[in-house]
Amino acid sequence: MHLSETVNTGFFFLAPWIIFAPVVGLLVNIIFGGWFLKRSWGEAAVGTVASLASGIAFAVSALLAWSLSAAHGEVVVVPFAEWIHIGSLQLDWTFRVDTLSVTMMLAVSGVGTLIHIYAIGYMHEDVRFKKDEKRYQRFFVFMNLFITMMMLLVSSDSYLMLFVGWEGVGLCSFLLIGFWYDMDTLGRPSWANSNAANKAFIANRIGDFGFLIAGFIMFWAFGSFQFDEVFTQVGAIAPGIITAITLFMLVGVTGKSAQIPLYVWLPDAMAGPTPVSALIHAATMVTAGVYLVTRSAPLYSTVPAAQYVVALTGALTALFAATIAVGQYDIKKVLAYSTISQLGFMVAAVGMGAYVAGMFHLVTHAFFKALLFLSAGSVILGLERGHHHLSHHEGHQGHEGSHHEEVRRTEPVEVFDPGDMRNMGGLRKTMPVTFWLYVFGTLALAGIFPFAGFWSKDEILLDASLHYPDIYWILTLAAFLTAFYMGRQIWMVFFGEPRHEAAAHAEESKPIITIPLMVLAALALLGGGLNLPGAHTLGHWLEHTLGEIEVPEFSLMVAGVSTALALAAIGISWLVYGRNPLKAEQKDPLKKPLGFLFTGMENKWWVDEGYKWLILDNYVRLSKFLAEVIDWRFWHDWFHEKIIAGTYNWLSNIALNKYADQQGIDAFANGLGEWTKEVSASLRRVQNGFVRSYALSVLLGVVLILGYLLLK
Amino acid sequence: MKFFLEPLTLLTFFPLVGVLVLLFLPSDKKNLLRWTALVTSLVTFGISLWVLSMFNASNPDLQLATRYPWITVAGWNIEYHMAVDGLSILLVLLTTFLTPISILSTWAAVEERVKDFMLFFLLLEVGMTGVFLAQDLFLFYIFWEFTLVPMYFLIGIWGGPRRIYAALKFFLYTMAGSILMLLAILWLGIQQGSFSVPELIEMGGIPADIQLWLFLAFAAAFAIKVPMWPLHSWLPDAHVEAPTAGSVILAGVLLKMGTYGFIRFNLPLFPEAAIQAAPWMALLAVIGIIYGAAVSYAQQDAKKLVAYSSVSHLGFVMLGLFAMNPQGIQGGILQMVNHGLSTGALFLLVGMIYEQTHTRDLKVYGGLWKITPVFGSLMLIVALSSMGLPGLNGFVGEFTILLGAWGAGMDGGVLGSVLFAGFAAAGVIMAAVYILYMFQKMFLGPEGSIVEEVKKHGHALRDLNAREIITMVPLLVFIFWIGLYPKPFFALMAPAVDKLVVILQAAMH
Amino acid sequence: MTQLDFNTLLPLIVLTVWACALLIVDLFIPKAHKGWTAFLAVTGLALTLGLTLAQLGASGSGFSGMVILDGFSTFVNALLLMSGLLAIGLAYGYVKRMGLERGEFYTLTLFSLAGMMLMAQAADLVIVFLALELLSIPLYVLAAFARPKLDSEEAGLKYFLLGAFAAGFVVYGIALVYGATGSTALNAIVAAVTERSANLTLLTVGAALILVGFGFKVAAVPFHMWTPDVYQGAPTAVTAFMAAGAKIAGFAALLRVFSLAFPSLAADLTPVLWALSMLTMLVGNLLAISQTNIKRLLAYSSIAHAGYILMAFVPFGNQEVQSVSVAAGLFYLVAYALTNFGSWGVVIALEQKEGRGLEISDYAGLGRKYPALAAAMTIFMLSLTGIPPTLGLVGKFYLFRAVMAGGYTGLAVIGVLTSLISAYYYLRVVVTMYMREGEPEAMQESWLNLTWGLAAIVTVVFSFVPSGLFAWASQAVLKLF
Amino acid sequence: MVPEIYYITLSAILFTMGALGVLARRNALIIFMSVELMLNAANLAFVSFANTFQQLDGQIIVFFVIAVAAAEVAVGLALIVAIFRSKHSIDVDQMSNLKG
Amino acid sequence: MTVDLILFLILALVSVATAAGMLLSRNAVYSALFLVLNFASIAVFYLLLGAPFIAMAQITVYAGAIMVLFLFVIMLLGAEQLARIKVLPWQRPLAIGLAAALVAETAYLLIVRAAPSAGIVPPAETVNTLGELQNLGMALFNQYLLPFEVTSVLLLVAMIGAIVLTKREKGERE
Repeated sequence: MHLSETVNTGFFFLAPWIIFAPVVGLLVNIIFGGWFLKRSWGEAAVGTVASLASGIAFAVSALLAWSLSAAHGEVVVVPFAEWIHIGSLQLDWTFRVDTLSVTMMLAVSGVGTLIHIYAIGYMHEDVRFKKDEKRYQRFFVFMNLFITMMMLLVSSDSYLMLFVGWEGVGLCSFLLIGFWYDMDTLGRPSWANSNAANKAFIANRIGDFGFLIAGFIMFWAFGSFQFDEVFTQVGAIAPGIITAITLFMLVGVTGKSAQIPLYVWLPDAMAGPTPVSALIHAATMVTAGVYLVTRSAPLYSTVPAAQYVVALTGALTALFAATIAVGQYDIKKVLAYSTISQLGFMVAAVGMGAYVAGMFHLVTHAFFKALLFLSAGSVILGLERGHHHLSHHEGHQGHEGSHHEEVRRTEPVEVFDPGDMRNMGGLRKTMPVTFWLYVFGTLALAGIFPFAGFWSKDEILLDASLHYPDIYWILTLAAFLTAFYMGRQIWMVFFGEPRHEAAAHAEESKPIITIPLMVLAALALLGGGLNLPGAHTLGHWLEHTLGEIEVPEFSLMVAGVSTALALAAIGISWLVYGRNPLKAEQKDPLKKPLGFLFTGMENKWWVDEGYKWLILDNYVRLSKFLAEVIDWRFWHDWFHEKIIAGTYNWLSNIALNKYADQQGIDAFANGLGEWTKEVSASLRRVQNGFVRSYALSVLLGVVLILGYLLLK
Repeated sequence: MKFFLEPLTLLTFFPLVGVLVLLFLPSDKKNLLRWTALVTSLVTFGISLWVLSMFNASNPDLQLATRYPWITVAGWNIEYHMAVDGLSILLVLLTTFLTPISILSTWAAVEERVKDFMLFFLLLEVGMTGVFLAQDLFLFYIFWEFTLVPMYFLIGIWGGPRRIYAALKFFLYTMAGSILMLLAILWLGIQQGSFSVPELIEMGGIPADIQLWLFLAFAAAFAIKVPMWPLHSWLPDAHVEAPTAGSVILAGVLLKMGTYGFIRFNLPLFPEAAIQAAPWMALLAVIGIIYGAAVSYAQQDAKKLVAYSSVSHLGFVMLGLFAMNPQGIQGGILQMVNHGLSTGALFLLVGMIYEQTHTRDLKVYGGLWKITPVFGSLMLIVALSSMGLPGLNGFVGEFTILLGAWGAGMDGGVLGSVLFAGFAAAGVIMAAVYILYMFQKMFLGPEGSIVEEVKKHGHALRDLNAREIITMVPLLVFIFWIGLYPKPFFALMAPAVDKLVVILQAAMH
Repeated sequence: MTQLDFNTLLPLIVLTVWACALLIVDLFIPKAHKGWTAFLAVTGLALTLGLTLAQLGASGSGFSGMVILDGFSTFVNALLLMSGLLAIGLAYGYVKRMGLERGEFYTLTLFSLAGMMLMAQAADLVIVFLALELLSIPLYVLAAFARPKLDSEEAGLKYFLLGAFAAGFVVYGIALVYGATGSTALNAIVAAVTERSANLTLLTVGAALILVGFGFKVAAVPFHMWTPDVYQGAPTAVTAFMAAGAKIAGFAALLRVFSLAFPSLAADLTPVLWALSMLTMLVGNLLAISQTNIKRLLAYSSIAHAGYILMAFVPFGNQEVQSVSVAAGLFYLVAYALTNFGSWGVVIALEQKEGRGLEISDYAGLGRKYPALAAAMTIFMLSLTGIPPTLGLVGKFYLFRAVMAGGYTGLAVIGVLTSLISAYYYLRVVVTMYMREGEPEAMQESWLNLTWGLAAIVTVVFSFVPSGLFAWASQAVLKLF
Repeated sequence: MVPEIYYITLSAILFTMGALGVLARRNALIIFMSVELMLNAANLAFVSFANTFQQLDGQIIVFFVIAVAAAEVAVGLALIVAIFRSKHSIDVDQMSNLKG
Repeated sequence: MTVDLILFLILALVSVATAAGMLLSRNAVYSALFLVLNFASIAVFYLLLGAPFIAMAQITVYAGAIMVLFLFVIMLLGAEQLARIKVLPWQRPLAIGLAAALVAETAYLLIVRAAPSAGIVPPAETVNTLGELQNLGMALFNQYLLPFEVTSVLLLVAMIGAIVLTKREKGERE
């Protein structure tokens, strides 16, 4: 580890530990985890190690932030190792500590640590419900790996190292989505979860493809991947090339940050355990795209057309996903589409050049969406506890709450979906803490004053209203829908009567789960303080990295409209879902008035089906066709066996009608058709054993040679 | 005696010592035979490390040369000329590295005719090392052809049900290419009066139209070996039928002989022709990448899937080589090593599970990660390496190749179109598709029928044992090492590649 | 007749006298001890070989220019005598085992060898014709030696009738050459041509007819058809001798006659040789593919190799490359003879009475049961295919290089392509030996083992140090032109 | 003097007839006789050429050819006799066990 | 047209006719006899061409010894005629076609190309006076000594061969 001499003050030398702390954590858990788990305190130990690892990363990030502010926000680069040096390609592994990266580090490791702690409790129960306690260890290994990769992503000093983290988090996403790889979300043996994992990885890879191409163009245009080297040359490069780079990069963004058209993996990603959904698929990884655009601000700012494309992509995603969220029944699916929608807000923001607003929303969203997901996890656990209660009343005498006698069931037990809101209802009584936490999250997400979401979303809308009216309207509509579907969720989950026995018997979660939630709830409430209008703390902080940023004046008009709309949406949702709570087996009350529209929302506008029909099926068909017809039947069997090997045999069989050998040679010879056999049968007589014919052949030779010599 | 103590001679022919010892060992002492072979190959590996320690990475030329006149009658000028440079040192190391690993993998897999197996394996090592070291065309050709023989036996005796067919096909197809190369070698010997590779490169001056023919003749041999699309048809047969160790060596080293041939002979000897052919070679390479990936995805046989993936991976190597810039070529060479490690490891792992289940049908697998966590984790790492995840070796190679190919595709580049790199990059997506598909079908999802099937035979599926893990660990070490810190590997080849690029650049103008 | 005359032909005369003496001595050797005849024959051969090697570097002509002694003849004679030794090494146990042990076997072999050596030294077409008959007539008899076995008799009769037929063409060819030039002495013929007092048309036709005769002897297509039948029917030890000796002698004469007497006809004859070579390679290799009998397979293989050796003679009129090319041809002959004896040795080891053990399928499991024998056979098969590390590859390398240097790249292409085809059937033998299960029975006779073992070792070892041999071959052809 | 070409023509015709006999007849003995006819045709050519050149060489060669023919006949007839003993036929078409 | 020529034509006719007779006779004995006649006619040619010694040899060795041997074997084996079987239907037409082609080629050679040995000067040292038996003997034992000796070996070998081929070993079946 050789540190540059430029780093002589502050704690910058600690920078590598943001990565190595989680690496150490995961190694400890890989090596000793199994041993831990054999002990009664094992799970606590595993979880503690992992949380500590993440916590150290957070602490280091905080120290870096402190050092950075002490250094007046000047960029500090901590070189670490040389990576790839070929010709003009000089890739080093260097830590970049600037205000932007430190912000990300703090958000990632902070939220990450909380979620680690939460997961200690959550996974304890989850692995028992899914009946594989050994997997506890693996979970924390993956989580630490994720923190590592995410830190690598945000701390990198070049596009390529960023890409390393970029793909790394994709891998962790894959691993964690497929954490329960041998079942579906309901615990039944199935390919569903692993399919979801694959889908996530491949969709991400498609995005990565765009990133790669962007990287290639960039390298051959700028001669470097290093941020500063690229940014300082921006003026000297043709805008066309920069447009190309930025647009290809956008492809990467749509993959990672789940934007149209590559968002489809994110809803499926909910197959992962809830802490994963919270950490990776809401708070951190999916925001990498936003981070990337922000990081590339110098590039994007020079090409307005590309900026507009980015903004429009974000805005459309925000709206589109919001409509789908309205029609979902799964508590996590709603949140997933909500995440997509919110990511759309952020992408739209950074696309419009409102980088601070985007980053602001990124941070607040991390708080409240993590809160929501974790609370949803708590709800699910509560329901599972209730259901567990019911179905295992015989085998688990220890549960003294089993007063409800049920009819004897044969295995497998009835399929119960603890995440389906139609199975819930009235949970505010059984899970009061969770209820309140959820309400906090909802209000933040809906953008109700004074929750964090209000401030950050408002800033985005404000920016849009000033420069991009069309995007403003789209985003406003999306914000309206956001409030609506969140209201719908609250009414469906926590109000009314339990629509399932399990909901009636749901139990509140333990403090290990709820305490991190409370922290997050506090953050969701107070996060707006980061960048209050007028103070613009975050804005000024980020200015060190992003340069001077125009700060629009707070507009009461915009804030008022959005708040009013949000409240109205919540009111409408009360009208639809709160006033007359849903009954068991009842159809969604929106189905009737909206008709086809709602069917579309329910079915996610058939995008998955469309992709399957358009791309997946065709790819499978193509690859089967190539493999079986072209490669095997045509190329291998027909061309190579019949034409090449067959000709070979045919030539030899001209003289003989014998079959050479058994298996091996026959395999060659079997390709021969009847036709060749007939031909060879008629020609085989040449070497016929008759001495006169042999003499004939000699004379033939003589005649031919003489003929040639005499007539030539 | 001095002759045999020259480092490269010793390196190449040391396995023969093992062969001699084996000849005199009783054939029923199986473990003794195995240990003899293993120790021999380990010593050979040690010698290769010794060679590495003497290798001067900053010198772009051939080093540690052993050069004796060999056949010098009647105007012949054939030499025994062995030398190593940055283009070959890694491949030599790869060979000596993979051989002990492969031998280790046969411990339980090969029970029949152990002695013969080890004999052929060590002979194969001699041939492979020789191919990478020979600097005389005739000598090269001898080693090149010689490798066919032991491999033919390895497939034909210890292979799967259609082994004879596969072995014959392997032999005939590769020989078909190499005889054309023989003619080209003869032409060079007659017209240029030398078989010495460095001398021929220095001499140059082959007319462009003839260069093209010679290029094609050499390319025929190498392209079949690589195998480039559409000459790959022998590969799935050979791989599927070969025993695990054979597959490892076949994929790990023998295929590299083809790509190495391009870089050692085709590019420097016929630079004008190579430049002319570059877009076409790149086209075939890219088709190979896409086609191999697509076809892999449709396979139900794990080994076949990996075999087709080689077509795709080697396509990357070829694309890199014909990018003709430092990034492309260095990436290509590194990718040769990477493919040897990753695909070798994949074959080893598939072989290990096959030893337990006796099937490679993906349909019967599933959910094994739960039963065999170590196995699953290793497979995952190797799979990720194979699909080019950053941080693992595959990425470093593929990325530099694509970067190089993109550069070569821009104005003034030899490929003329960035589409090659673009489509190849799309191949990276497809790699994820088939590798994940395989990983999923084996390790994820619900428990497959094979678990019950194996239980029926009285023993449950077990996780990897210590020997199997020891077999895998060295590979994993390099998979991570190259992925995280490839600098020493690039440093070994950089000067030699730069020298090659200078030759190519000169030919471009 | 002078001392000089005698010296030029000394080995041959010694061999002939030895053979005549052996004929008589054999009468007194009891049937149970016929091994002595073999021993004496070997002694004679060794003696002759010693005398031949003593002639290294000597040159001269004798018997009114009828015979010539030069490096070429010494080389070929040495090769022939080595072949003779190997042939007797193969035959010794075989004839005993097959109940063919008669003294005449060895004397006839010696006489045939005498004919072959005379062929190599012939400087007059009359001698060429007589030598041809002297080498052929014992072979006709030897082919039918296993009488009353029908196959053997049939082989003898076929060989005889077709041989006599071909000899008719040779005689007529000689007559035309005589008519065209007024002489049958090779140097007189070439002198007549240079003095422009020869009828070139007649000469060409005569040369072509002589070519037919030799083409028959070396089994060139389309004069090859006797080969598989005769090779199969004849006792295997005879086949081995025939396949090597007759071919060597045929090529030696072809070479001597064509390069010495008919270089002026090169323009006319080169295309003919080209076509013969190409056809021979193609037909020999293609027909070998579908053989199931190892003797027939080797017979077709020997036809194919005749095609390869013929390649060396295609550029015989090209002053620049002829010496290298002919040297390559000689070298190839050595490689061929070695592998030929080796592989026939293995065939003999496996042959049982009543012709059993001759199918390729009888070789199944050989690799497991007789590893050394199988390894040797593998070496021979690889050598015949032209795969390193064997002499066969070096031979092909030389040969193709010579042919390409002569500008016949097309022929070289056909050569390598047919090599590829040949790999297929040679490998089948290897496949059967190593990759199929079976219980083969092989004879372990010490002389036989020595023969194939030696052939295998030399085949491999000489592939690493071929220079000396090639230097000798090059030296041998230097004074030829 | 009869022109040499007449003799050569005659010899060529006889030679061809001999060759035709080898090809067309099945009787081993007649085939053999046809071979003898071919040799005779050659001899005629030799003698005719020798006459043209006024040389003895041609005649001496003929002498050797006759001797060789005698040797061939000895072996050939012995072969035919031997095969007749086993097969009771001298039809060459029946001697086609070996083929392929 | 000289007497020589007339004689030649008649003899040529005879020789061709006898050759044809040999070819066409179904009975091997007739064939042999036709061949004897043919040999005799050729012997006459030798006389005409100034080779009396060869003519004598022809009559005694060929027509006498060899053909008698043939006849003897035919009689011994009782193989005058073969059963009528048709095995190779295409053999005969092909043979005739090839023979015709050969004749055509020869005709082309003799008629279109230059006449044979016109203007050929034989090597001086080999010129001998024709017909003198003494000269012939001298040549045979001087210049042609080696062929002569080889011929003797050849005859010896043929003798051994004949014996090997026909001698009955003990216990050999009849």
